[in-house]
Amino acid sequence: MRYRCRIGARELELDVDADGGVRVDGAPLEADVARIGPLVWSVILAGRSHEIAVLEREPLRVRLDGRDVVVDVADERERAAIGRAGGDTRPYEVRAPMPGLIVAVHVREGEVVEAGGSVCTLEAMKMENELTVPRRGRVATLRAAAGAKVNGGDLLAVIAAE
Amino acid sequence: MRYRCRIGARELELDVDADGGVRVDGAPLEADVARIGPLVWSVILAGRSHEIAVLEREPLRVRLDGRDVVVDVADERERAAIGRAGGDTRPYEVRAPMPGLIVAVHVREGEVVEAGGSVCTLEAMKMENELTVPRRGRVATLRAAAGAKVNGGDLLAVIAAE
Amino acid sequence: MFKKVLVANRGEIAVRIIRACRDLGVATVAVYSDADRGALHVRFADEAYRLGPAPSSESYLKVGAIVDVARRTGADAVHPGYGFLSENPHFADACAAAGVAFVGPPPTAMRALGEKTAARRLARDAGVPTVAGLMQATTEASQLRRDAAAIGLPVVLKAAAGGGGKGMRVVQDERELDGAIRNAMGEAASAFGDASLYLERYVAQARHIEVQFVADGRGGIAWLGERDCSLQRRHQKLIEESPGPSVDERLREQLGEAAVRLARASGYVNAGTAEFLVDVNGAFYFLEVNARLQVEHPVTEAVTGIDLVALQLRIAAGEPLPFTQDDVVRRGHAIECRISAEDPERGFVPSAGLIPFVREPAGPGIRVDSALYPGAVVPTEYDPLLAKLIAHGRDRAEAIARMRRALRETVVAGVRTTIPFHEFALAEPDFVRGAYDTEYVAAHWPSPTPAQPSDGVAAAAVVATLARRRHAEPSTTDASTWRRSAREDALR
Amino acid sequence: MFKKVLVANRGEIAVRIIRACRDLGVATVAVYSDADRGALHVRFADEAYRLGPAPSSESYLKVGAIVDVARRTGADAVHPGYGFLSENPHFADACAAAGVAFVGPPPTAMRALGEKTAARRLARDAGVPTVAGLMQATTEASQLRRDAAAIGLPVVLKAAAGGGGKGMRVVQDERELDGAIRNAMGEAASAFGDASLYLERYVAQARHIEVQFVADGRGGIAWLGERDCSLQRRHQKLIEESPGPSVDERLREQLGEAAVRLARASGYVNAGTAEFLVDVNGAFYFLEVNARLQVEHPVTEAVTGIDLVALQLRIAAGEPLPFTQDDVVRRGHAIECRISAEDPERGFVPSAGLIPFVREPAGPGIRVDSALYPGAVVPTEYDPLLAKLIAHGRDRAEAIARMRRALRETVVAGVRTTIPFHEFALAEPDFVRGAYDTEYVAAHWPSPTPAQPSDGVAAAAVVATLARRRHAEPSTTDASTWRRSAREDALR
Repeated sequence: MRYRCRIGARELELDVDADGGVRVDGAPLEADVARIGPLVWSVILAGRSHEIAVLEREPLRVRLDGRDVVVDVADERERAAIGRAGGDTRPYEVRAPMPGLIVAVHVREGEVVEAGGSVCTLEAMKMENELTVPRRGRVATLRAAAGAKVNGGDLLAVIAAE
Repeated sequence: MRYRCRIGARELELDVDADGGVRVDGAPLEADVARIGPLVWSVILAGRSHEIAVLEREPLRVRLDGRDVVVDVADERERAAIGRAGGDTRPYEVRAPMPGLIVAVHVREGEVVEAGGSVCTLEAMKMENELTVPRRGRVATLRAAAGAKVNGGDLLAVIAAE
Repeated sequence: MFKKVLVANRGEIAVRIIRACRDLGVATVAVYSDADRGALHVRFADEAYRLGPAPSSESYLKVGAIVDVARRTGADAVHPGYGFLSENPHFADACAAAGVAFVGPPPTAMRALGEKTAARRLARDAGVPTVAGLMQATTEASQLRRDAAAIGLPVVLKAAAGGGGKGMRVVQDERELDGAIRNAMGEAASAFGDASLYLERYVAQARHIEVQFVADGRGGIAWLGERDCSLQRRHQKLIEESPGPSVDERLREQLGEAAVRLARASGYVNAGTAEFLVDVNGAFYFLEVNARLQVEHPVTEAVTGIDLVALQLRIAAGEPLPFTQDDVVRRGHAIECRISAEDPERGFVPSAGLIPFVREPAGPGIRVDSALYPGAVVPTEYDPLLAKLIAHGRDRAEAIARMRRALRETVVAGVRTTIPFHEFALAEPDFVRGAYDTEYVAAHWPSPTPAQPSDGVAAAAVVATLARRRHAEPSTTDASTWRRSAREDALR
Repeated sequence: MFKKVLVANRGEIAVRIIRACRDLGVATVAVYSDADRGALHVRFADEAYRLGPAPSSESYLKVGAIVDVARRTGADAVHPGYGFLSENPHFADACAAAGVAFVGPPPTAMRALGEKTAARRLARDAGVPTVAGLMQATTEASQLRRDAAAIGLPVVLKAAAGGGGKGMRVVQDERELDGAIRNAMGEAASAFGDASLYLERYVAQARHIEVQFVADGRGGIAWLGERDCSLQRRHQKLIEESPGPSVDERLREQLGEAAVRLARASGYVNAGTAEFLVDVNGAFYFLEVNARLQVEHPVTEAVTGIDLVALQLRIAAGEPLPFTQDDVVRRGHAIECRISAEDPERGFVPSAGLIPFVREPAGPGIRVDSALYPGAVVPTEYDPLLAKLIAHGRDRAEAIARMRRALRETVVAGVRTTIPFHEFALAEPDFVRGAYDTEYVAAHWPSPTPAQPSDGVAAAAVVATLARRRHAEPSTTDASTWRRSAREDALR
């Protein structure tokens, strides 16, 4: 099985064959993987020891040797599907990270938001928080309304490919 | 449901009714029980806060407010069964706590051992260890043989009621 | 010494206080909201009583309910921790009325220091330098405009009734002044029920240096060194250290002496902290007195070897200071990093939720004061502080190295935390050479060159291919996972 | 400083050494047996290499394989920890031959101190008092009988080639002598491949006091205070503390001076420990030098503020001592409790297995050096030490109080540990007043009055009724468990 992984600025291609052999960008590596607990793994790759703790899923965020990194993995079948659709077009949901008050909404439905742009401002835990989008897209759905109280997890907007 | 519990030198009778009310030796107590994790519990009994961590099962050994205690519980149905047979007659198994060498056997089959008496001496981890019985009983089965190598968990003897 | 202390707080500081009580052989009573039933402070205390639902106003701020629990349980003292009711003189009064000792300063001192311009006058009268500015608060915008003109811009508007950055505004440009006054008054009114403001000259590139002092109410007063708390974001401290890397022996003595003068002038008893700004020329100005235990007290404990919470309890129980100023010997250097449930990659937005796994650091020179445990749920209702890491070393370099090691060992799954910020700062050249001030965070974070993952990206990728399987059941060490999983993949 | 250090050990001490390396910015190479693939030291190191199956003889004792890994990875130093190869001069030779620095004394000093009667002669010649006894080991029983008669009973038979209580016998009665000689020779022959014995007068009610010293090989030598390690069971230490509660300043200086003389006489370089017996009159006698890092080194680190492992690495890298004797300032009191996988209720029989849950203590004055984690499996093949708790306080009373608090917070599920013994000792009046010697454990344990459970027996009973349900699934905080379970019971 071939995987395409993006970790920070690094992209790499991972080939895993049926007996556990690994090739990274084509180069074979000796891999020894041990699961330490439900969320903790130890991987020894060609002698280098790495500890990986799963912090969050979807997107997968792990702590790798004491650094938080987001790992974006797609196997060749998923990639083929995305490739056919032309780039990563999966819609992205903006949800309230915690209960609070929407004090301002900065976009309208149909509007295009740049990567890092703010959809709305949520006041929670006595602070104002900008809820931003990770990549450029169009506001397909907008649920956030200024003055509304929201619960953690509430859907505020859906951002789709333009 | 009524339970009979033995903890150290203390014996107490616990009545648990269907809505969670507790009586200890007949006296009603306000009980607030929270499970913190798979092995950790918090119990607030009439304002007193207790933390209980399960260390081992069968017999149940817990850490209660920083003290290791063994809790022996039987509900009224089990007690009735035991009562009919006259006291705690469940046979007790002596097993090797770890791999090692039996250097001496101190009992013969059919012999009566006092509580705390040693069945055999196991040399393991470079130390000699006496394997003792928790209550007086008769050696119903003896598997331990001097000079034998054993694995952890191996049955060495069964002690039954006299 | 007291027989039983009620701890009127939650989180790491409640655990900290319970530990001090246990060390002294004093029984403890915890109080808790519904959000904290499973919390460590509830489990570690000898007794525990529910206050009410999660919101602070219905639980940890309920003066009557807390005093009631103290009376009912026969507690002879209440320790308020920091935040919540710790600087509320009504609470101290209520404790006194119920015959329960309040572990903190007398209400008179609390009141004298609580109104910020009153505290400024007290400092001025005691001969402690204050920043140029008003000595009386006002709700008159015209008065504030006149004073701003007299002092000259930039100025800082501050709420007279409170702290924590609420109602505070830096004004650089005259055109911003009217709007800033309006905003600050609104904020102060809603936060403290009092719109009064005062203003001070803004001190640029200042260091926030504070001095820990203790007074026993019998004339015994000592100061225990300083802490540099300049590393703040929006007046919220992130990293503190002692000694201050920019503080020389002369300045230290001056600050210590000023703190003692403030303690004497306010009739202070128990532990308190005098906060100062130090400008680029080394001149210092009184800011305010925090009339309670500080979050960052452990750095002082590490350096002096004195248990401040135990000392607070001793003083409140009427004991004299067990040492004199000359007995206070500082050793080495200590740094504290606050691990909060905030996402430093998104403007420190608070984060909440279940923490399925946590690993705290340990080993030489590391202390952890924490409320974390696997299965903990971070509620949204309270301050986001989860844990404090304190590193102590022979010198600043060793303390930094140990803190970096400790941060690397730490894992908090399930919520975002300030750990990535701390990892950045502890390796950032300006911080490492001690060249930072209150403007550091705004100037340095987010980092223009984000941290690069280690050479382990391939290892993380391997785990990612495994971790995305939903059927991967929890297991203990299982070196065969990899091969089995690879075979499964091949069969898909 | 080195670029990369191979850590030739496992468990808590391997983690400890990796932490020191990380603080110094030195890369680390771990080695492991099949039993340790998931161990913390493997995960914390930068590199990790398998040595072989679990038995030490096929893994951690394989000189060739370890030196091979060092050469292959480009490690420029090897830290042996304690135990395993740490006092094996052949290993030190092999490292030297491979051009890898050995973090420990030179093989010459190791050899001079390794044969116990040679060490006694060295001490005698250096003017350090030794216990009356043989200065040459022998395999002649008749010689030992003659010497026993000359010295007078009671005597201790000791193996010349080793330590750790192997081949050691106290003989109180002449009729036991022949049997004891036979047994001790047999034990020594099988443990060390050398049946040679010597004997010494038995010192009753002695204290085991040891002195930490460091020497840089350039003339710089310092001693760092003493440790009282009298609390032993069958020569296995359980609790250590510094300073020794019975050691006054005069004795301390004498012991320190003796340690320095031994270091000089043996040409010692790096950190070492001189062990002494101190009798009831305060007279002291040299026992042996431990030419390596000791398990109990953290109590000295706590009291002096010196990182001994970092210092070992600096010395091995050729750096001079960064302090002189006068710079060594002791502060407060530190105690260490060894948490081992042994059942103190059954004669300290070793315990092994899976640890499904562990909680280590934290907070003020507590350091934990540990190899534990949830899911860890304690193997049967190695020393049962799992973790060390170190409590530091301003004085002995504070250190004891903090240790008691730490023990109470500690939970290790799945295996029996020495925690109940420590809880007993830390509250036992003789220990608390510092009145203990090497006979303490035999005289006090098992306790004739076993610890009584708290008033929480009813709470434990409630949990017992719930925990025995096999279908009770793991969950996070779930306050409704109790009621639901009660209902289920009613329906049974």
